[in-house]
Amino acid sequence: MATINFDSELRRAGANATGGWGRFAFLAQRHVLGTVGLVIMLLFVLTAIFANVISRYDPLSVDSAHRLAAPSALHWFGTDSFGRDVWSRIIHGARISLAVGIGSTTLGATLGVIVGLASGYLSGWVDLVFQRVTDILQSLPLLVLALVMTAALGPSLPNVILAIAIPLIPTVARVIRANTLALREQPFVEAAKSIGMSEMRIALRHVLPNTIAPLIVLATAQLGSTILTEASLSFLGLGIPEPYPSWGRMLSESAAEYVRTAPWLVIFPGIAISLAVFGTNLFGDALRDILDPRQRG
Amino acid sequence: MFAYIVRRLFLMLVTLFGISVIIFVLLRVVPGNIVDILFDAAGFVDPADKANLERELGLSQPIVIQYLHWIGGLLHGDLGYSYVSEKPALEEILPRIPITARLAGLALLFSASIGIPLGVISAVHQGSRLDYALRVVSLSGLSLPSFWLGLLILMASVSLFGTMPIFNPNPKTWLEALTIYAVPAMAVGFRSAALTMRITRSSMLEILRQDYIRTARAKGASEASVNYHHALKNAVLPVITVIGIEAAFLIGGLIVTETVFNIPGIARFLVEALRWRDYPIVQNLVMFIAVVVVVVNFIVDMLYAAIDPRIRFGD
Amino acid sequence: MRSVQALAVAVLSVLIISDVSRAAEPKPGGIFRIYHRDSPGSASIHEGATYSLNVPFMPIFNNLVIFDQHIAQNSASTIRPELAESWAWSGDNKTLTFKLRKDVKWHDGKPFTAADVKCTFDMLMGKSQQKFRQNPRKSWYEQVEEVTTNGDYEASFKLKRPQPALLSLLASGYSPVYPCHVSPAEMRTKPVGTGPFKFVEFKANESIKLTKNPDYFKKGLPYLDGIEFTIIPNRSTAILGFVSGKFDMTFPTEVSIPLLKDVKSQAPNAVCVVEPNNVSTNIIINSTAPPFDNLDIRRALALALDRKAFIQIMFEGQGDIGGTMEPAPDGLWAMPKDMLEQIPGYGPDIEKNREEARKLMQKAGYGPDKHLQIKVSTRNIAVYRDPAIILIDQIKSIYIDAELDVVDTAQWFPKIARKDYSLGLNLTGNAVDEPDQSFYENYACGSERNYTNYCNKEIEKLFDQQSEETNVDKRKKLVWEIDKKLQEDVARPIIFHARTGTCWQPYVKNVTIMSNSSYNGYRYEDVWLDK
Amino acid sequence: MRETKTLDTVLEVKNLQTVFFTNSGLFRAVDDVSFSVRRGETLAIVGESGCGKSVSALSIMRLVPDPPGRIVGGSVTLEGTDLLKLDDAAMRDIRGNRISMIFQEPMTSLNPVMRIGDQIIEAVRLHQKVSSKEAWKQAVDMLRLVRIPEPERRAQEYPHQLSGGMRQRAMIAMALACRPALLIADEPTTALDVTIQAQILALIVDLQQRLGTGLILITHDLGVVAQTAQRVIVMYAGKKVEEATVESLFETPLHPYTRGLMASIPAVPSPDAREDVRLVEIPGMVPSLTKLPPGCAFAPRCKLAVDRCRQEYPPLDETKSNHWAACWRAGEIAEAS
Repeated sequence: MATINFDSELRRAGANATGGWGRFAFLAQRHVLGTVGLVIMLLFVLTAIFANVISRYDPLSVDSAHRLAAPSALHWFGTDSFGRDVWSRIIHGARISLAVGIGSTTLGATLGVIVGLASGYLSGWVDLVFQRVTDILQSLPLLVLALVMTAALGPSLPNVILAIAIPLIPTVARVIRANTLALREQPFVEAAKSIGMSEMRIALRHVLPNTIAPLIVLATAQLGSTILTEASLSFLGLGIPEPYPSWGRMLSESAAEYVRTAPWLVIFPGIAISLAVFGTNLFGDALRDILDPRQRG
Repeated sequence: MFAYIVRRLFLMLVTLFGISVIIFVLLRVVPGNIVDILFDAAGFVDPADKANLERELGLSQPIVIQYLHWIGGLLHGDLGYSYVSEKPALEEILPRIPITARLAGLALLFSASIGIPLGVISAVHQGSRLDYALRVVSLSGLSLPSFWLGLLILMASVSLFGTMPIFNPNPKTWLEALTIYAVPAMAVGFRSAALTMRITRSSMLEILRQDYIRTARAKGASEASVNYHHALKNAVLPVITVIGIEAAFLIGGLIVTETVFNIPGIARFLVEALRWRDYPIVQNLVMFIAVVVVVVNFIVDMLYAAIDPRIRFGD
Repeated sequence: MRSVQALAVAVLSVLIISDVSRAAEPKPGGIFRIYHRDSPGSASIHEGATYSLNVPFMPIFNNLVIFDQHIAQNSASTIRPELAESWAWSGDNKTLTFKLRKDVKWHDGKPFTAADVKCTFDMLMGKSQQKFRQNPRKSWYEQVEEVTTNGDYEASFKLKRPQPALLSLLASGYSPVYPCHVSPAEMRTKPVGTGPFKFVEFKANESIKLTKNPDYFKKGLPYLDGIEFTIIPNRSTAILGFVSGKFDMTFPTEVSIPLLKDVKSQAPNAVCVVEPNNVSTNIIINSTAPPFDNLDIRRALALALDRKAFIQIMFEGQGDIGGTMEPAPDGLWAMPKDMLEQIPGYGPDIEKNREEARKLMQKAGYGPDKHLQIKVSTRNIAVYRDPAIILIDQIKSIYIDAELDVVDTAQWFPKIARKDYSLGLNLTGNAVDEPDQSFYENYACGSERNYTNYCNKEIEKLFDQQSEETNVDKRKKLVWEIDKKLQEDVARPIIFHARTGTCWQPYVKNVTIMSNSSYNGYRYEDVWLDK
Repeated sequence: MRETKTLDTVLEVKNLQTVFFTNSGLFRAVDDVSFSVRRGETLAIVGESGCGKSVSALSIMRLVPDPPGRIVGGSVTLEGTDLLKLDDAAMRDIRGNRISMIFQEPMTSLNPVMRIGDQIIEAVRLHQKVSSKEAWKQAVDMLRLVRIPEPERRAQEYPHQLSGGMRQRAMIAMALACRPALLIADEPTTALDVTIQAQILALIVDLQQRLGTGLILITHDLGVVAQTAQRVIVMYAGKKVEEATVESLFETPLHPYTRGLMASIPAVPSPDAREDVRLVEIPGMVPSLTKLPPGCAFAPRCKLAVDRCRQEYPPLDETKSNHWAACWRAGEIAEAS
């Protein structure tokens, strides 16, 4: 039998990382990919916040003297057909992606929680109706529903956020409902009921806080797909309108004409989308491992 | 068993009814209608002509009447007429279905033949470097927008071969047919393969935690036998449900891929019809997509029940 | 020396003759493959206002008269008979009579007669029982009192007043003769014509197919067995298809200047031409509401434009500056250059113009500390959006902060009609290089396409005056004067006239791209493939 | 059939140590446990949930999930071979062949998509070179041996078509297919109906006697112990706290924990009893294995605990003949009773 170093084994298992920074350091070490994801996400968020500082040009400013310039020291990612700096546009595009990502995820999750809680807690016909509505929303692909909605509402940032948020509701509602149903049977809920606490109060004070971990896991997992959906919508011309530098839109414009002559117009926005989504997906995966041990693989 | 199927069928109809209402109402919220677009193409607005056209297209009737008219027709197999081409909607939609079906079938085949084995390998070697690498690949697969992947494929194809696959409804050679469908199918299928792999992996891991796996080990079965004989047999079942999940997922990918590769299937047709506000086409296409998704899921459930010896109806 | 010259002439003439003789022996056969930029809404040319319709469906039809398909510049002198054998104006210039061919059959076998001509134009004038869904060029026939027939093979147009331009309008690709016995609805889906090609099928977003008409009245034509349009909206994909030899020709006038370079590097043998296409990019101004009800601000706007920069960015210099009428040399009615440069904003010194514009803005109460906030509305199509982006960038220099308001195609015209905009970026395409068409359509009080509601009775009198004028030189002077006035009034500032490219494979023969219209040159009856 | 030599030691476990490395610290699931089983003998291991019974069994099989578990010390000698020193392939030859195990949940321990017969065949063919026809015959024979009616038909069926008791019989058939020297039964009857429990137990004991197999019976049911076992080990918090013959243990339980277990048995412990005969709780809770007190782990729950109990861990002394207990006050208890 091989000799075993208890200390290193324990360190690997995270035994001495009990709280605060130590715990974080342990988790970071344990979930290398998740940490990479977190770093990418942070960079993404910081980029969006400090877009004005990081970008070197006005993303909307047209420059007829430097059109379709290849990447250089002056224009790191080159310029587009209007002479607009691609680097600056990608930096500012992070704002749109982030706004859509966070906006629609938050909106979808909030509505989903309300529906899920109501459905799981009130049961009866409310549950029945909500269940059917969730069924309906789930039988349409996310992109199809979002497409029809943006076409109906018209292309604008708030409409895109709304259109992407609605299809998220059923996913969230399902999870919250299942959790609520399980929690309702828990002794502490019974206890709260026995001391005469109102149903509403029980739902908000006891049931809701206990669904937060799965909710966070789910929301992070959805973040990436909302960013992708926005990019797809914009690519199809039904998302964020010009002149906002949405990554998907940048691709659809350039893809139509410059695939060969100015490949940087196709490559960089695509990398930006993929990286942002990849980061959130990595982080979401790690978060699921940490917060939702049942799913742990 | 019979009661179960009836119940499932009933729920399916309720869902489809709900979808029809939602789609119908959504499309009527649209500011700007087909009449505006048709007139816009003419660059010219004469209110009298416009009112005429509106009446001709039945857009002046109350929404409820329009809806009943549509559903009534639908039940008789009459999908109405395309506003734009004035052909029966059925005639417009039907010929596009095989194109998309072929594409979807190939993509599904591609995603299953790549995703399932890799998912199993990843689960079996859980925690190993191989597992890490495969997980990163699958996650990046889910992170790459399919339209971008399509564009990259086009770019690569042009710079490597000096040409690119352009859709041709009547391919002359077997090879041409393959490239026309296979290349876009791979662009969609890559993302689906990533999803399949993840679902397979987690279902496989779930199986590997089961008691009977421990029993197999206790019998002295080798790791290979445990993984591929005992576990995989069981893991195949949940993988069937993957197809259900994937049906919806795939359609999203097809919409952008058909656009990138200029394939005249139903997915791109939906985008075009939306652009034209061609209600009969849009509502029928969305209904069609919903029916496909719902029916696929229904079939998957039935299939699952039929295959898995454990599931007994009525439980 | 003389002998050398003589030799040179001899060699040249041999070359020319051999060239002509080669061209004179067209090879029949082959399918002409073209990609199409966009799925047209229907197949009925009379009901559309986009050349997405003309290109694929013009080969199905014939006109009474047609612009010569091999002379790039359309003008009165290039008009040729088609269904008509000849035409004649009456002495008072108020009746135009066509003698028709007797050997023409519709694709369904029925004979073509004068009744068909009357039917077509009655329908266009809104006088017949059957109606078009849309009739965008009704105003072309405003001056036509009635169309009469005399027997089966003579038709006359009786005018309210002389209008020499009518013949040019009838020679446009927009003016085919429709059969009496086919309903407008059928014409939208399965058009029947007399032309060199017959309609086979139109699959929206996929393809349009035409096949040779073996009974075409011009014996021996067409050379091609058929024409196939593959609809590819993505320009890059389409161009790559052309470059890799999957198409014989690009969609006419759809190749942008950057793509043209791409084609040239990829397919150096391809024949490419760059021609103006008589489409002006212009600004529509809502002068009924603040701030643009103020003439100073309108003038400032006109002064702020750097037209060269637009052309530089959008076409790498391949574009023209002008007024309403297409600029010379391709345009027939353009103002002379010195006249043009006198108009405010057209002067070469942009900085000076903008200095003046800023003064006007300051006069109106704006300045470096108080910018004017407006929206520039435009359609959600690249050719509209792109110049709008440049416009916004340029008017920053005169204290205007503009935001782009992209309007979905469906809402664009209703919005403009509601006057729910302050500045709009618009494209105006002219089917014929003809002042009547351009002035009446866009600037006459109450005209359907006069989006800005510009209304100046003085100028309108001049419109009629030039329309009736039969002396071309006199008419030109009048046209210049009108055009100049329109610009000075800032009625609808014209930014530029675009030029675009068309490419075909070297073996494609007898294709001519028109240089002052993109609607008239697609009969394709004598196009052939030297393969 | 093998000759029964009751006195031969089949299994000798010495100072077995199995630990779990968890993120809340080191978890000594099995701490310095020794015991042996002889041919034909039944050794019962009793204790509350989480006391280390099952981990001990899995340690013998070398099936402790790693990570987080790891065997870190001791030896497990089966018929003269130290299993802990074998490579994986050699260990696989032992499993299902010389040692078999029956698990608690017959519902989930059989592969749902394999026929019963095939699952038994697998056990046979992994260790014996026989034709599949021969193996099938053996499988049917085994099913007959465990008294499954119509064994030919049952062998063709899937697990879900069998009742819980039948499945456990099938498990037993599978476990005994290769005539192992040692059978480990981890709470084999817990998940079954009370009426079936006795039958299954009787079956196991009967077969064990007939085949001369050594049996480790893991249970928390002292009633079962009294009926079937010859010797008993009581485990608490990963440690063996008492070992004795059944008679001696039931006559004079020496460890206060064992006494507590006994006290919580209903008055008439009988496997046929209608009511549940499981243990009634002893006051207090099993301490967290990662934060064990310095002295006796049971001290916090022990009415008899003195200061010394809280400071020093008591050695496992042979207080009476063939009766060991790890308690400072075992002597006093022995005298008192």
